[in-house]
Amino acid sequence: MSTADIFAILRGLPWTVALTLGAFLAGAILGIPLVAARQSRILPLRLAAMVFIQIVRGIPPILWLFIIFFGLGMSVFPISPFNAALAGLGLIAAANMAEIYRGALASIHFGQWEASSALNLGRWSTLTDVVAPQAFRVALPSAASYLIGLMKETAVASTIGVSELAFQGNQLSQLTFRGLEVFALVGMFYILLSLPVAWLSRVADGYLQAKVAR
Amino acid sequence: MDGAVLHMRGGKPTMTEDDALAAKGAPSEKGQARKPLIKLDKLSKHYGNHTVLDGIDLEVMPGEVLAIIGPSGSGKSTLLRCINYLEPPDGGHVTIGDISLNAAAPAGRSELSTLRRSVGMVFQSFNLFPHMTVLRNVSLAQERVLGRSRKNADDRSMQLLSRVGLADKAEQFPGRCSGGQQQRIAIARALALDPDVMLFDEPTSALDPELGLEVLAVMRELAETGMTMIVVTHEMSFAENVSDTVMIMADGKIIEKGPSQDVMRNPQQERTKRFLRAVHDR
Amino acid sequence: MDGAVLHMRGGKPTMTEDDALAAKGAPSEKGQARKPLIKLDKLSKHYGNHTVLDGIDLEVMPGEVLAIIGPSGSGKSTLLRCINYLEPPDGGHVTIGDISLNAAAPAGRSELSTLRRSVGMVFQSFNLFPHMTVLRNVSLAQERVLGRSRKNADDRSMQLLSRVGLADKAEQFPGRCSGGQQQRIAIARALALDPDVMLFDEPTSALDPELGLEVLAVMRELAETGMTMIVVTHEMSFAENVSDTVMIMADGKIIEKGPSQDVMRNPQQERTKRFLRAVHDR
Amino acid sequence: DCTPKHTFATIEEGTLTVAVTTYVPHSYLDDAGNMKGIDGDIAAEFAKRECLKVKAVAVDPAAAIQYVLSGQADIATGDWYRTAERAKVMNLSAPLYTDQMAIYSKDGFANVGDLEGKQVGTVQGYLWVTDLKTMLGSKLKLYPNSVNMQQDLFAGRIDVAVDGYSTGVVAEKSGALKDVKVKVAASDDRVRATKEAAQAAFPYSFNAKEFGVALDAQIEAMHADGTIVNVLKSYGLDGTAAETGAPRLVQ
Amino acid sequence: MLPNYEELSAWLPDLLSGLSISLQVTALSLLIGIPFGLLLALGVLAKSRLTKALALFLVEVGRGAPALVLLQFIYFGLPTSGLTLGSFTAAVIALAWNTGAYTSEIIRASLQSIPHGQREAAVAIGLNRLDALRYVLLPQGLRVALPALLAFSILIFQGTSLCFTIALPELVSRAYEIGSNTFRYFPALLAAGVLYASISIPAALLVSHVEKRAGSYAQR
Ligand SMILES: Nc1ncnc2c1ncn2[C@@H]1O[C@H](COP(=O)(O)OP(=O)(O)OP(=O)(O)O)[C@@H](O)[C@H]1O
Ligand SMILES: Nc1ncnc2c1ncn2[C@@H]1O[C@H](COP(=O)(O)OP(=O)(O)OP(=O)(O)O)[C@@H](O)[C@H]1O
Ligand SMILES: [Mg+2]
Ligand SMILES: [Mg+2]
Repeated sequence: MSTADIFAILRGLPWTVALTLGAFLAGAILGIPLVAARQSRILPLRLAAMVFIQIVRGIPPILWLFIIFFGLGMSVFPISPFNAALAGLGLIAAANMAEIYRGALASIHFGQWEASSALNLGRWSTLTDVVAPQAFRVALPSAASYLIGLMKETAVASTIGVSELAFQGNQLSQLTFRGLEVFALVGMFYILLSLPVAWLSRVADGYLQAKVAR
Repeated sequence: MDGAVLHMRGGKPTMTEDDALAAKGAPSEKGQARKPLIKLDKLSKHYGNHTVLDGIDLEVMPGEVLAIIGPSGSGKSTLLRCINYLEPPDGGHVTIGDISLNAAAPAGRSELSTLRRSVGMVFQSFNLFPHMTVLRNVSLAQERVLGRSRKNADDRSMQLLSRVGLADKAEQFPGRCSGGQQQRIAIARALALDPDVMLFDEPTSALDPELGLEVLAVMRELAETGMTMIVVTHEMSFAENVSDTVMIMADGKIIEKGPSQDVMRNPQQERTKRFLRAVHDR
Repeated sequence: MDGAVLHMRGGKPTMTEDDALAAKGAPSEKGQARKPLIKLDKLSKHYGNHTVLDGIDLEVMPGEVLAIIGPSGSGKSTLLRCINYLEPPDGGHVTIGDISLNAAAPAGRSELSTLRRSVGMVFQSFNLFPHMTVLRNVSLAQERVLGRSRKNADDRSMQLLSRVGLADKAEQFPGRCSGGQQQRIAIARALALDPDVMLFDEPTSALDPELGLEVLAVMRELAETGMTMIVVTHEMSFAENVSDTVMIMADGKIIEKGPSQDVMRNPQQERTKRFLRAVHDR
Repeated sequence: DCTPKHTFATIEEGTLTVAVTTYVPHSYLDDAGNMKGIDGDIAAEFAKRECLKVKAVAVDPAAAIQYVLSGQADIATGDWYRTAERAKVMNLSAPLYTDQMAIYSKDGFANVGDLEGKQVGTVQGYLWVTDLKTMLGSKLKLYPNSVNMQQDLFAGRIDVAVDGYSTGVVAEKSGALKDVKVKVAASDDRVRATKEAAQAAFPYSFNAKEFGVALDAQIEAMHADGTIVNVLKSYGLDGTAAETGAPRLVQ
Repeated sequence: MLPNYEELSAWLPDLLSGLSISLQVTALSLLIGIPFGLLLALGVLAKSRLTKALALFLVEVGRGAPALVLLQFIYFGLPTSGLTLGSFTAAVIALAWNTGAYTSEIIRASLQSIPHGQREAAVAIGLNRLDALRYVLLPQGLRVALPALLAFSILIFQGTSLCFTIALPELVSRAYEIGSNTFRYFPALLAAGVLYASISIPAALLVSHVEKRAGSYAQR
């Protein structure tokens, strides 16, 4: 394994990072209205959200990328492979984040909602001041785990032409006829990327836990 | 007790002149001409086919302190929660000051908001916001509901915290405060909105005797400033000595109601006698 | 009270002959020759540099009922939890019957298990297992700890549940039972292991007066069968009338201890007087 | 300065868009993102002769075909064989070169008969896969690419491997095959691919008629002027593969 | 874009046999991986420094490394150390490790969400640690962990597509094979996607039903 090989693989790094962060961000934001719909009192809306979440999660990511890139890209508006991957993975992340949020919301004691109503805080304030900060703490470990999972999921983007880490690894492996060493190196990069996320979430979790604990 | 009614409301005259006048009279002499601050008509509430509140009629005068006692499951908490529409009732009317809500019609946002603004509630389990400091707990609703500036809200909060003896805990998180302290923070938080009425749900039963005493002292003081209060409690001394009126509930109905001393010392109903005996036997 | 000690233990004679003999004497006359069932020597416990238990010496005779009272944070719960090693103490000795544990040395698995088998505990917050029926709650430990067959365990559980008046709730989930019922289930669960001692941590303070009375009745009955009991409580009538001995704690120390009537009516220490005043003022 | 010999439209004007699969030595991108490999060099030469710039995207085989089908690329590279089945879905250009079936083994096997009773591996997508499956049944393992298969050959999980001859030659030259020998499979009735070598082509869209005419014409020209032989030689092959014979579709 | 009827009937046998392999790998990976996750969760919560460090290592590598890399490592890497595994076994080991690492975090969070009093009560009635876990903590934790475990099981199910790199012909690889023969990649993948969905959506509905049932005791 030469430094040249390492640099070859490193070229994929920015794409992996950009795709992961972009899709996670999109998912984290879109997950909010989605979970709101999922918990809505309006039955059709709730059902629609549920069906949407199940279908998005039920179909493998590679198919979503094909549908978005080749389906939409051909008939509706041209879209670059990167943007198609971002859209597809963002969609899947939204469905999964909505479920993570749902779990976190369920863990908030109903007394908190009641106290907010009794204090006449509006819905918005109840959500942003009272519920979201507490749900955030509960969702953190799952969300961090999911972020790490998503990072590896971005490898599917290479099928439609985004030259991220896995693509570079695959390319190098084919060109040099070496499998294991190359993939070990690629794996190292993924682990190195995941460690700060894992560490940050553990530290933040510990800190937030200590703050509210006795 | 006279004239002090407005003191609690930070100078905001939310009551009609009638009410203010009425508050000057002794709360327990119910004059015909005086208008009650709270009026419930045939209030009822069901869960499935279980009737929890069964046509409750109730009037509370401005400045009156009403104690509600009764066995577990009799609907005391549900009654409090229906008064501020935390739990919308199924039938009847709730009137507080100028706002009147009919349970049959869905309540509008703005009416609900006006109603809740005039009602402060203190929960048995405190329900403080664990992720905010004590000060932010008290200031939050002032900023969001009354639109006060952060500085004004914090000033008022500090004033209230000092009043309940907790100025030094302002920057602490609620989780690190003792039960008695948490309950007093909850009182300060409810007072911060300058409500016309305060509802208390078993404010001391989770506390040890000394802590309970602290909270009772704060409530007694509050009663003395003329605050209208409805208190669900098992503290017999509070019912007997602080409240003006005592009401006994069982199975979703009011079974007895009257001036505190009368009801506590000389109950008329068999069920009341039985309950009070249990209380005294402990 | 005589002779009834063994009645509780389902015929399993776990006590030494001395103990059994001793139990026949009135528990409050401490004879020199009798051996205490529980003995704590210089028991201490710290959290960080906060001393919660500060060298507690205590002896409890077989059949004795000891009430512990004291302000919040004085270490009452911690003391109970150190007795059955839920919280391992930092210093001193715990002796129960034939087992003696030294806090300085780590406790062995089997010693701990024997210790906990002879001590039943009833928590303030019940801590029933919500996912099991009432019957399973009571049977579980009999099967897993005593190795009884399911049928034997269930038979014994039904017997205990009948005793606390809850035979009809056997197949219910605990979450659907009222507070007083839950507390009685917790008592049945602790009794199911035929313990030598029962520890109660504020068994009635979360209950309404009528439910509290139910639980107190069960405890009184238990005391009458000769069960050795340590009860943390704020129920003055229990301390005065049911318990043999009352012990007042403050700041991790025993500040006063003696026959119930003496301590309750005629306390010697200033701190005790202050605390009892608070209790009576409520 | 440059005048194209034919008039035709491409997806992006003045540019040849190519969906490149990674398949050494036929098709890959180099570090600078330039299209390389046998197919790549031929496609680049075509672009040069028709005054087109080249835009190459590296993609998965599934996506490469979809790229062309959905009109996001003009052609796909990667040793695509001309088969009747594929011709139902896309146009296939004039043959570029033939690719022979080769047997990789330590023992230097060259006959299909030698495969019997052994654990055999091959790579997905080749013409011989179906025939070998019928012949070997569960003794045949299918891999997504040559590298994975070669690793299993070294690990001893398979005794013999079947792959394209050109791939084997290049891998052998790079030293990746160690003591494994690559032999062209001798003709055998049971595996049709041994009797007539497959012709590699560029798939392009049914809609691009004029484009196809130009492509075919240029490929023929490259055969005639020896360009293709030179390309093959530059990748270490002997150049005989350039003699494709008449275009045909394998059934 | 859509596969027609003849195509579907021609492809279906192949796709179904791929689906059956995917299902087998998934089922075994979950069966081994989830208990392994529990073990790792207990390891991370353990007091012993060594146990904790080892568990943390297995968790962070297991969830940080792509399943593909674990797969390659176990399948191609271990033979150099003399251990040669079949592709099915290798796939199950790799995915079970992956599963264990993820689920350990889910399980840890769910165990920590159980009120402390439950553990104390279990100890106080004399249950040993294993019994406390088995009868008291796990049944309650499961209710909390179920949605997250399901989400993860779906990921593993779809992730079995990676197994093709080690010559395990699962569902996606079958679709690719069909695609490469016919150039009908997209329709073949679509058919495979529908097969995936036809397993994971009913599974999700089933789990949410179980979730409600398991939580019935919590409703008054
Ligand atoms: N959300 C609900 N769904 C169904 N039944 C309910 C619900 N909330 C309360 N109840 C039932 O309504 C009845 C009255 O409950 P409520 O809490 O008002 O009693 P309470 O008088 O406050 O009792 P306590 O002294 O125990 O607090 C009880 O029987 C209770 O089980
Ligand atoms: N795990 C812990 N960590 C740190 N401090 C603790 C812990 N548990 C208890 N304490 C502290 O130990 C002291 C004694 O607690 P304990 O629960 O024994 O009091 P108590 O007498 O039972 O009070 P109460 O009547 O409120 O139940 C308190 O100051 C408490 O804050
Ligand atoms: Mg209540
Ligand atoms: Mg305590």
